Amino acid sequence: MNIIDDIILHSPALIVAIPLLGAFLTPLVSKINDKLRNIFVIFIVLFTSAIVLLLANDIYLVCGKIHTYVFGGNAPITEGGFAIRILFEVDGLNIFMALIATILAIAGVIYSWAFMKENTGLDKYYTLYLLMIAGMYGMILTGDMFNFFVFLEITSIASCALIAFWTNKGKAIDAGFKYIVVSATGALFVLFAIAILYGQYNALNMAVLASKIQFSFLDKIALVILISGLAMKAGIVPMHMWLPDAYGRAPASVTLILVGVTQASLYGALRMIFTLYGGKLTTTMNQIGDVSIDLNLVLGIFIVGLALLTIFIGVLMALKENNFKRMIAFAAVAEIGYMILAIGAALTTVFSTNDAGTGMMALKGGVFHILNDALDVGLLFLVAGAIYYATKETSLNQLGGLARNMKYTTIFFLIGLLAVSGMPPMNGFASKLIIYESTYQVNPILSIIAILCSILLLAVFVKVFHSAFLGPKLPKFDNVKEVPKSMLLAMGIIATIIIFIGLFPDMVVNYIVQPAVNALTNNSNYISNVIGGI
Amino acid sequence: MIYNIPYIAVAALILIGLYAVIFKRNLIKIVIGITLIENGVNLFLITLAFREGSIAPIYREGQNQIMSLPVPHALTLTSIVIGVAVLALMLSLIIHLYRHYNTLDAHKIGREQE
Amino acid sequence: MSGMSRIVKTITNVAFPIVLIYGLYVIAHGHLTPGGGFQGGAVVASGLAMLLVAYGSIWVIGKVKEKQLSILESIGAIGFIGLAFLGILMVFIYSSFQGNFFNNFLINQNEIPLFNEIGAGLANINTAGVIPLMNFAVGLKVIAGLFAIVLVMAYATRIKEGK
Amino acid sequence: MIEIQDFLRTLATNSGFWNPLIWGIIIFIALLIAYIIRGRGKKEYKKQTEQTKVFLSGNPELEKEEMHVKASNVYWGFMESFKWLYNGLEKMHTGNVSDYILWFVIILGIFFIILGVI
Repeated sequence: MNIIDDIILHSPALIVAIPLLGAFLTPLVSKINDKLRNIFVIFIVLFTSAIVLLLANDIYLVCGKIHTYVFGGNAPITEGGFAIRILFEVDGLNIFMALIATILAIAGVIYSWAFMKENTGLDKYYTLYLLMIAGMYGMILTGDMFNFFVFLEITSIASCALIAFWTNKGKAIDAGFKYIVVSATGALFVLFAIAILYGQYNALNMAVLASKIQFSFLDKIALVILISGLAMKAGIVPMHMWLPDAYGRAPASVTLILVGVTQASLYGALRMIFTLYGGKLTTTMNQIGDVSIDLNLVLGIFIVGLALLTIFIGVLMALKENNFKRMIAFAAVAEIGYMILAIGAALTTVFSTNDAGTGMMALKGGVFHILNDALDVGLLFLVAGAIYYATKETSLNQLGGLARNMKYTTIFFLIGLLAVSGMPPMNGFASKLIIYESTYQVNPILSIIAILCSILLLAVFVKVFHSAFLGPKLPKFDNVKEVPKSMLLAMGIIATIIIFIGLFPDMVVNYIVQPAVNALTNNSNYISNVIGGI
Repeated sequence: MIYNIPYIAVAALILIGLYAVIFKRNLIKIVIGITLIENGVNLFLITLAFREGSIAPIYREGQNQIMSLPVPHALTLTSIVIGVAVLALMLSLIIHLYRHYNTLDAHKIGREQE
Repeated sequence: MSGMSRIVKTITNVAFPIVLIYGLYVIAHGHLTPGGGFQGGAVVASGLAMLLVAYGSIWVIGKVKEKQLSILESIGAIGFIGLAFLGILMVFIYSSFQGNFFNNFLINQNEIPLFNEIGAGLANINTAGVIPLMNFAVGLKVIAGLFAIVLVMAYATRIKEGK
Repeated sequence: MIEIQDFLRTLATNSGFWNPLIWGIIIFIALLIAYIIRGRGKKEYKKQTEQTKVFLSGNPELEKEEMHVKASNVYWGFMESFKWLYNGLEKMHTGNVSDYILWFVIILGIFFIILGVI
């Protein structure tokens, strides 16, 4: 019992440190045996997941609990009043994102076993894979601005190397190069914004910064740069173009984690808006007649505009695309649009006195959709990878009649199709319903466009289903076999969770999403947990 | 006034870097642009640390002078380390790209055609 | 690439030990003077790169394999994280000690009072607890990592010439 | 902890609700009706006779490869009618890394103008 308590106490550090340690042990282990290395990597990921679950249980047990962990000391603030120690602060939103990351990591590492079997250089693959997972956890759990930047860069370096893993293909290397240029630029601008904030307030800690922030002119610049940089990493139109390249060319198991990394960047943007600038969101920026224009209104309208663009362009490009993985990548862009549509709609209403319920509901839908999107898009990418594994073919024009040979893969694709296009009873429907209804109350046009694009999204995947799985059995695919068991297991894990969330949406919303939304809207709790008595 | 010159240099470095990334077609020049942006940001961090008449932040017993802030120095160092990793990765990718396409022109490499 | 002329090789022979010792000095004094694991490691790695340029990659690859370097790099990283983990695990060794991850467990304790002289002298290695050890680990990792990068890049150019 | 009735609760949105259980019952009834209607269909259908053969207005059956509708032909009419839009989108997606950063700088500028002016 005592050791469990100890693990929970140190869990935020262990969640990041164990994959990191595992990453550097992997080259040594793979000297012994290849199979042993695979088992070792899976063990590391499962162990980390167990710690995440323990921490989640600990946090959800008490309403509004925040687990703070300080590195190298016990108090977050040193004697002189400087908050320079790195600290991890885990509240409802952090643990929500960590749960998503956990699901993706488990599925990805199990999938890799068979999917990457025929490749060489697998020790480096697994090292980078664990490094990427560690970086993702770090981005999600950290409570320190500079630490966030460091993990952002760790994740981008590891994922760039993994995108370009198939170095015999020129396009894969090209995609990796584009990804590293985009993410390096984005991350450097984020660092610039962090430096601006540090120069003003002498603090890097998010909670301390949030308590001190004044919303001066320099803070405005910092806000602009932070949101733009993180939006680029999250793949929001018109900064989404790296995303189809990277998603389309990476191995499918890597794409799965990349989805998680994109979500983590989106989480970063949310944290910056709602926690860091949370106290100043209702600042009046201008007065036109009787109407006072607050910061949240400006931000909300801007984000809603970007969201509509994102949904629209993502869906239209997906409709045209004939490469399987690039098409799913464009659909993923559209899905991100749904999230930020809900978040933007929430920003416009959640702080007003008479309409706060709508805002809360929209926020709930948006946060819930982060979970659903990660699962749905992840499952579709895994299916695309399975088809690539079986047929060595990425273009939809060459595929056909695969349902006759690959039964289970077809079923998983059907589940993903229904989920991603928001059909009942899958999980996508529950979150999209919330988004439609809440945005309808903000402005009917928003929800009409959202529903229309959702229909188009269904059309996109019906096309895939028709051209890849249905149709007569093609002679060249006569001896295509069902993919190995480990890939089926990975797809099965995600599909099971999708169906579970689809059947019991209220429970998930109540137990997991609600704490996350509470953590977003209530930033004073986040601040007081660190600053405490001072 | 003299203390503002570093900030001007920071802005200049970042803008030149952005210019190189956006308007240059050679991949190596794009990489140089990113390095310039990085150096601009690092210079900004270092400039923030400086206080007038301060010494290097090395702790000794019985010494009571103003020190410049050590935290931004640590941040800059971390940023430089990350920069080295990114630079190495980008250059090695360029080697691979050159092997596949026999050119370094960004316009001839890009574009997915399916 | 092949080696360079005799003049370059001779000068490299003279300069390489100096660069090496300077780099190790920077690593060892990381907690006292500006410097540390990364900077010293970079100095040593640049010395090795000089060797690579002077003698050519074929000669160097005959001496050092990239796999050995990657093992060294892993050992450096494991050392760093292991020292950080010891901050937690020390609680099992002396029970009065309750620490967090990355805790400086050598400083301010009475079990081994060797490491308690903070700021006593400019040349002592025992004045910062666990930090010098971490510097060594980082230095090892940086030397191995940077040298591996340079070596692999040199090797890549050789393949291109061969085509 | 999680209780058994949590599994059955309705997800209440502000103006509507969603309960998979009710949906399941309704879809079951719908499937039942569909099955009854299907049962009233023609009885003289026989397998493995001329009735199951593909009928293409008297034309001979094509090769398997050519029978399949390719992915790029599926929404041909839609693409054709929105050609103006797709041409613009095509121009936007140059696949050139400089343009990616250019879009980032443009968004940065627009956002800054919005926040700075208002």
